[in-house]
Amino acid sequence: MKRHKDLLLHGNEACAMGALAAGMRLFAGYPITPSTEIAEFLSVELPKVGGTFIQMEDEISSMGAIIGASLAGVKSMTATSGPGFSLMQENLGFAAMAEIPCVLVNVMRGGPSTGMPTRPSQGDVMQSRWGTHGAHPIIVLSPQSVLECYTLTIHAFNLAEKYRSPVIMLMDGIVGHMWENVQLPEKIEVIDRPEPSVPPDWYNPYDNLPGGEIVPLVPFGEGYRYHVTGMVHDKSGYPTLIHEEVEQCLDKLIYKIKNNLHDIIRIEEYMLEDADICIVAHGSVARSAREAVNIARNEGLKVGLLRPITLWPFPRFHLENISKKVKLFVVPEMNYGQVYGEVLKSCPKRAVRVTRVDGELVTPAQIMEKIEGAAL
Amino acid sequence: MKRHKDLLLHGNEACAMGALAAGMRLFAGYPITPSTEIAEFLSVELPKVGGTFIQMEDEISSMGAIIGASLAGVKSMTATSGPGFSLMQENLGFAAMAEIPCVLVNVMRGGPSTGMPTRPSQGDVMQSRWGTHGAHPIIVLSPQSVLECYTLTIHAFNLAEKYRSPVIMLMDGIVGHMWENVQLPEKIEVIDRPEPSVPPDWYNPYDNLPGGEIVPLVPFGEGYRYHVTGMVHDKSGYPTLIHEEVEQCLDKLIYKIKNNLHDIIRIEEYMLEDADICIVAHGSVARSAREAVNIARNEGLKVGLLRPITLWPFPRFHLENISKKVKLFVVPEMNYGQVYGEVLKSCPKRAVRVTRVDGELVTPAQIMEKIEGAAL
Amino acid sequence: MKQKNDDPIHIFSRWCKKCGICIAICPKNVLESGTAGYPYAARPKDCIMCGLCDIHCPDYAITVKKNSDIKEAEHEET
Amino acid sequence: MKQKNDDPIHIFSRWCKKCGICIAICPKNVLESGTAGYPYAARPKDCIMCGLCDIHCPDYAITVKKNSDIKEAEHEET
Amino acid sequence: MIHTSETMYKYLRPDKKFPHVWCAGCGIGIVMGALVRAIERTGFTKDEIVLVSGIGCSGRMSTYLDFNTLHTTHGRALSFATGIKLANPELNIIVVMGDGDATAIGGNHLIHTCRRNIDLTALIINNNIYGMTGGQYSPTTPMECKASTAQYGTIEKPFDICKLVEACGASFVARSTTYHAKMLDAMLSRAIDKKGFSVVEALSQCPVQYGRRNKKGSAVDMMMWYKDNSLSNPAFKKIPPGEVGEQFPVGILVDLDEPDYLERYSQIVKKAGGDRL
Amino acid sequence: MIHTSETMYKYLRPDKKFPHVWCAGCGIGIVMGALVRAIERTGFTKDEIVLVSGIGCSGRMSTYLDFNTLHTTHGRALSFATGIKLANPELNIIVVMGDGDATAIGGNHLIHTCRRNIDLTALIINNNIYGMTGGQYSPTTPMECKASTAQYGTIEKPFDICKLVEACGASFVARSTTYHAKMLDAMLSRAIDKKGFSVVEALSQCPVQYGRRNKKGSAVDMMMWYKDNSLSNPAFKKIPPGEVGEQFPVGILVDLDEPDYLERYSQIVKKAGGDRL
Amino acid sequence: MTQHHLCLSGSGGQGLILGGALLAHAAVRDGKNVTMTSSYGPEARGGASRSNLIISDNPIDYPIPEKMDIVLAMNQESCNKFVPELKDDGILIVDSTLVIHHPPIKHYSIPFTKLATKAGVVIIANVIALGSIIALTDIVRPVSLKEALKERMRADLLPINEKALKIGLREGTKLKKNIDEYYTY
Amino acid sequence: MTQHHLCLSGSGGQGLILGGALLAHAAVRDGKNVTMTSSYGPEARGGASRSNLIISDNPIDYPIPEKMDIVLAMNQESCNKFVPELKDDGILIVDSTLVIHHPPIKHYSIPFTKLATKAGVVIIANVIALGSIIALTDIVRPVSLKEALKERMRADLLPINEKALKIGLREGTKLKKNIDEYYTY
Ligand SMILES: Cc1ncc(C[n+]2csc(CCOP(=O)(O)OP(=O)(O)O)c2C)c(N)n1
Ligand SMILES: Cc1ncc(C[n+]2csc(CCOP(=O)(O)OP(=O)(O)O)c2C)c(N)n1
Ligand code: SF4
Ligand code: SF4
Ligand code: SF4
Ligand code: SF4
Repeated sequence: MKRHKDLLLHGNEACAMGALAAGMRLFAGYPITPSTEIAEFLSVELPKVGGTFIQMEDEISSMGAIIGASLAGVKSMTATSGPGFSLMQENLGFAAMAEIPCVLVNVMRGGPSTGMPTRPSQGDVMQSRWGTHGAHPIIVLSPQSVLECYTLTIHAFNLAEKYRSPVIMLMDGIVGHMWENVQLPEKIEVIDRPEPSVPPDWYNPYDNLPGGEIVPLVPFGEGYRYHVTGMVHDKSGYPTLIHEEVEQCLDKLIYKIKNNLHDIIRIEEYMLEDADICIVAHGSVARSAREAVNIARNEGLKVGLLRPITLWPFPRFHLENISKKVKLFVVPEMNYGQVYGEVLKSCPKRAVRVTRVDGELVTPAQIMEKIEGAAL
Repeated sequence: MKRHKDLLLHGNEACAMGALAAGMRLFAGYPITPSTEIAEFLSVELPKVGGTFIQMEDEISSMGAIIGASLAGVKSMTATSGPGFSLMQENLGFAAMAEIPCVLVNVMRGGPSTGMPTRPSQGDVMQSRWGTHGAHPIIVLSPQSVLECYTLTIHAFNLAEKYRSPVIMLMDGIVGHMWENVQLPEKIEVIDRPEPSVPPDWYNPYDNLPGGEIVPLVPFGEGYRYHVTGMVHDKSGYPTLIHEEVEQCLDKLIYKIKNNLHDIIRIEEYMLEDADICIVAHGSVARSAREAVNIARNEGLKVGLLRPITLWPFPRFHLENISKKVKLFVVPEMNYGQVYGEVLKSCPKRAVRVTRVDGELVTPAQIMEKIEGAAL
Repeated sequence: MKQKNDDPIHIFSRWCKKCGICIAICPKNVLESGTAGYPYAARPKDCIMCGLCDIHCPDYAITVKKNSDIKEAEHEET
Repeated sequence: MKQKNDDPIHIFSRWCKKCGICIAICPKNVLESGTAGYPYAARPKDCIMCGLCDIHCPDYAITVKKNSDIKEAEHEET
Repeated sequence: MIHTSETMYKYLRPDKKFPHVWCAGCGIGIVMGALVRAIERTGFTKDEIVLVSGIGCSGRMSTYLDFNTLHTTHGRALSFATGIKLANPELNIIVVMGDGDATAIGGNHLIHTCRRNIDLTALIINNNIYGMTGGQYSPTTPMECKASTAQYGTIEKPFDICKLVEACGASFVARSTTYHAKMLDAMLSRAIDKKGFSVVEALSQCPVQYGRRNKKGSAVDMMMWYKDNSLSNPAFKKIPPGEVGEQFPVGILVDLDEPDYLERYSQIVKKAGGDRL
Repeated sequence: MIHTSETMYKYLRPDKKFPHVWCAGCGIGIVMGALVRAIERTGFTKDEIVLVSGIGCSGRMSTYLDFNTLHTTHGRALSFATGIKLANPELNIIVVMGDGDATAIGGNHLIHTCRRNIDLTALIINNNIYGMTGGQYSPTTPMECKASTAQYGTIEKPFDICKLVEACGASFVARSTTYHAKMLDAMLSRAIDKKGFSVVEALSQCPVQYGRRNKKGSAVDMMMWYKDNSLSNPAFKKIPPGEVGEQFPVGILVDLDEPDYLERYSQIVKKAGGDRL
Repeated sequence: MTQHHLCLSGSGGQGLILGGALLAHAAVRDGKNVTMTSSYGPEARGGASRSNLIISDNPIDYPIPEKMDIVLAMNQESCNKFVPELKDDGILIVDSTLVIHHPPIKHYSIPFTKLATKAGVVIIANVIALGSIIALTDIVRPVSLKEALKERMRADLLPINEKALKIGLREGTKLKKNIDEYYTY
Repeated sequence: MTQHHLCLSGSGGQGLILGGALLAHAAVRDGKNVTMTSSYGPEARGGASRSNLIISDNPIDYPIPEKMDIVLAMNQESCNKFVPELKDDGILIVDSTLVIHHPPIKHYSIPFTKLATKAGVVIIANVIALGSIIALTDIVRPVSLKEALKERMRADLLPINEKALKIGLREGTKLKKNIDEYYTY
């Protein structure tokens, strides 16, 4: 490894660079610690590539603006933290319902409420899944390093376009605010919005295509006039209350994710082959966990790590497979146990949690304590 | 039963009447279907009792205003539906963090997004728990009838005052918009804010008292000057980043609920003594479920019903107890399976769901289908 | 409610909601309310083709035109 | 930076952030910046007790008063 | 003369949604007619027009017209529209909002869009009430009116929408009414052609939720009230204050020449050495 | 003369939070001094005062003063304050907000509080920037200024806060600066005594996030700039438009006599036959 | 039979929700259990607005009637739409003023709207219909509906509505007696 | 030893975050793995702002240094606060201009601020300190730090910072050689 070719990047900066690499050309946001560097970086860089940076009056309008931009055919993004994420929930639900690709970065800080703005947390894991009313499926990614802030942001845009869905980059405050050496990949895959395969008159933006194929979203202004609404709609986009159409509209949101779990879900396994104990951890906590695995292995304990990179949809089936082999799950988090709740759904009797909410990263020692406690 | 003494009430009206009976004297809200009748009713009735009705510019300010009113010593409430509930999440988190009693009514309509404004749903169950950033514990009640719209609203205010917490009345659109005969209880229990037990200089509004006793919230203006913030705070209310104080502040939010589960959680059991199959249902769906139980019993099937009246904290321990006796849980809901997810945490292998999202109530027949399918 | 084919006023009653605006707005008192409440041209000869009923009908249920009308209009406006 | 007890100007340097506003705002040029950057009354005799430094100090680190001052002030203001 | 109904048939979406959802006599249909005439006059093709609307009776307009249409969340139409415009400056964007949509929940977006001078056309249909949700008072309901949440009469000073947006910096501000339907389409075509943020307030009767409760008579009576109380702006300005009563000015109230946001942004791109698509 | 520092010691909370969090030379401390002098002058006891603040550097003020204090969510201070006032009209409520807090995310609450004329005193500390989050431009940052999100200069017309609230119906509007600290306390005590919604805009230097980036010099230089560019309102009005440049008026700009919301609401209670506590 | 399932339907302005509430109220006065749900919002403005009632001697669990014992259709659209919900032996009652195409099933036709117009105001057609339903089905006692009117109606509107009730009762009774005259297939 | 844990601390305006980034950047140029976290926000305005670094030959998992090999304290408050994080054999380096009370442990004192003022501007004290750290510990190569300066500094500020680096290196080297002169307990 020629590390001296590496760049030294800040997590937020890497995320913004990833967005640019993915072709994001409109950013709308409202400053909030600890996400602000993303906006600051892009306010400088977007004009250089002819893109648009706009600082909106609040988070609600930021979310609205990126949906609008995406409808006009431009990849768009916003970035925020907890309080702003709460405010974006209504429009986030709109994006999900109307199937508008876009990326929302939430750099998590200590909550609830104003909480601890400068302290990291993983407190918004459940909110990222359930924060809007009348829940909808969503894709949420969790990077563990500055490099992943870059690569997963690109991935987020790809998933957004591929599945016509908002995608959330859920970064904990450590990953977002860390500096780290990274070697940017030389080749990246960028998925752009596909061309429609039918002429305007045949176009139904919300059609249920056979085999679950997803209808390409044609940008406004290209001759495919159609209607977009947050109401339950039929295949052409008009509001409907007809039972079958309602079900089709809502089921499709579920199935476009569910039918593609293999493509959407990314996980990392570390030393799990022969493990008795499986740590489940994501984001910066996964780094503590990996260190804990190493320590444990040194002590002769058979410990491994499952790292959900895709947090939602949650890799339940991976977990269930692993649960057939391991005796215990240890779930360390910078919250009171949110991923832990998901683990419970697979293995209620064999999971313990390690929680930390004081604004510091869970340490390997804390994890080891639980492991050693269990191993006895 | 002398039913002809009954009143014929609309669910929303009963909720508003319950609030008045509980001593609510300030309502701030923003109209939204299907909750608006609550505001309309109170705009007429509150002035009659010298209370305040104000229609705010949006849901964010409505939630802000009721928190302010409560701090000034007046029981306060707002009512909304999905889109408004999403907008209230940030300030709801503030109320939880600053421990301000207040009641928020969400009459659920079909979602996500604008969805189906005039169609009922139970789509906000998980949002009511996890909708704000940096999750916090919360109390959520679900009435099944117009009578309960009245009685549980009173209960909601009592819990709010007792536990210094926002309480959510999560009504599905059926219960909220149904007319039904009700016999209002002649005597009701109303818990008012207790007087402080210490003089001003000794008062710490966020103290951790021995035995988990909750410090009374003294209204602004009564000589107990203190600071209220949404930031993580020490016992006197000032922002802090000291690890132990942070933990105390956040842990207390959890423990004041957790230590009082027996008092907070209400459930109803129906024909569960000898049941093989337990239906878990709340709100109007519980009525379908009760009818299904009756049908099933007629067919000789041993089916019973567990109805969580308190949705959050979820009655997990009741469920676990029942799970020792029954073979299967059937969870019908007007969503894709939110309570179902909670049931999974106790009994992942023995739960099935009945979902309905087209804006109609789950029918007893739908539930029976699952029961009969399982019974074979 | 019958309309002769050469009447300039065409009423599409499937869309009409019987609000009465056209009747009230007509400066020449051409329209009247029929028995089921639908407007009809009681005095079509008086029509001066001002189009006020047309542009004020909230439901686009009333059209004022002669055959040659549309082309003229385009000329006039552009 | 020493202050005589009869100086009307009292500087509480623990709170002072050395912004220099008091020095600039004094119409009589009474204050000066000391070696560590803290202001001190270089010409206390010139002080006319206008209090401008006092009300413009963002950190409440400077007080202008004589012994009898507070009572007089109260009289003046109410 | 553009024939509304004839013209309408060119622009209405060809499906079974007619007659539309609006109540008998509701002014929104008249406003929609004026909008279509205005667009027809500007000569833009359907593909070049984007119609963004909020939520409310007025907001339903986007469903009916054969443009690129977007029915947003309540109050947020201008935010979505801002995103569209910045992403594709070629598109002509018309934003239809109710008074509640634009000035209650959406008030902040309105004032900031004015300030930024984003090149959009806002059509605010002011019926003095929340129509869709059943007649609650809005920020434009006059004092002492009845509403479903103001059975004893309203006690809040209403906004003068035109004054508000003027104070916030809108480039073009005009007001018309459903009675002045022709003037309305003239104002709208001016507004659409205008570079910069334009606001057209269309006073529109809601006979059902506002009129009935406030004994304003039929839809026709309400339109006649508009006729009787409106004045041209110069005439209005001559009325001594104190004698204004219920009268209000119609016509163009503001028409400024200022660079719009995108023009200024292109300077930024230049400074940064970038190339704007 | 009220001695600020002496007076401050009576009102500052007796704990170890001093010196306060604001940067050296930051004007917020001067404004806080003026506020305390104003309150001292009104004669209200500490218990009768409620200080509500938003989030930002300015918002931190509520932590320091020994009143009933409430540090709300960003932009929402006026909503919380409205609830307090309506629940207990006896309390005197002062709402401290930054310019971003009050006019960006909180803009809607500001304009509606004006419209309703709720009897609150809003103190808007305008430092032309988002201080707390590190110097992003705010709705009051002048054109072509630099900010951490506007390295190429801002392109949005700033709000004139006083004009905005005047247009929305505030009862009392005044402006002062940290240079005019004495005038500021006079304005504030007038505002607190005023029945109805009062807004006092305090121009306040942020030498760190705004000044440094825009080469405005030291805190002292920035205050001198206030001195040099401010005029009394009558004097300001005499300047021919076009020659205004950077000058701005200070002093009382609006002072109306109108019933406030609660006065009107008590009429409602009477109509309903109720009894107001 | 202890449970009656009813549907009152018509167009938005015809007062079917108030009608349902009156009927429900009367049923409560009779000591019955009642649930009523109804359509609302902009959908209810158009041609097919409805109230659904269950009136029962026993507590009501599932609150939505599924197969109707009685359907009242006050206009054509709702007649078309809701007739399929009728039980095989259910009773269809139509406003013959506005329902022109009779569905090919047993039904009672009464010109409620015409009767209302004749009585002075069209808006009381709903109460006339209630009167007829009661007369035809005995679902609630007339005196209870009268009480309901008293308790729910604005005082100035009470007399005309009481008159409407009377007309409805009379027409219903007539029909019940002269079944051949009205009862059509 | 493959991992170095460092803490650069001082007050808000002293440029410790930039300092950390420069050091990290230099380490990357040396082919090392680096993580750096730092305090920010209003808390970092006051007396105790910090950057924490790990510099390592191997990939870094847990990214937060726990026990420090090196603590740089540029003012008294941070000295008091962060010394407890030092390893038993860790190296404390203090700015003797501003750190008056020496903690009772081994440490190097260098008057960074005074040196900076003498060199022309106080703000280069951070880079002087970096120079000395490098000279004392060999944690990164001086040439790499020079590169880092070039890549991260605005061109007009480069010369003065290069000068600062030189001063720092010189002072550090002096100290290393004349250990008795500076090395105090
Ligand atoms: C966040 C949110 N709050 C409330 C509503 C409910 N709602 C729908 S339309 C509307 C107001 C309609 O009034 P207006 O904007 O004046 O339009 P109109 O219907 O009168 O044309 C309201 C409050 C909503 N859909 N979303
Ligand atoms: C909902 C939300 N969005 C954003 C923030 C982040 N934030 C905190 S203070 C602030 C702005 C501060 O600027 P201003 O209100 O002008 O006050 P100042 O700090 O300049 O006094 C922002 C954007 C937040 N706390 N909450
Ligand atoms: S204006 Fe239109 S809807 Fe109204 S009556 Fe005339 S034709 Fe019918
Ligand atoms: S104004 Fe205050 S803080 Fe500034 S130098 Fe003078 S005493 Fe110190
Ligand atoms: S409620 Fe009012 S605004 Fe809405 S459609 Fe009916 S008349 Fe028009
Ligand atoms: S950042 Fe600006 S506003 Fe905030 S404390 Fe510092 S100088 Fe004051």
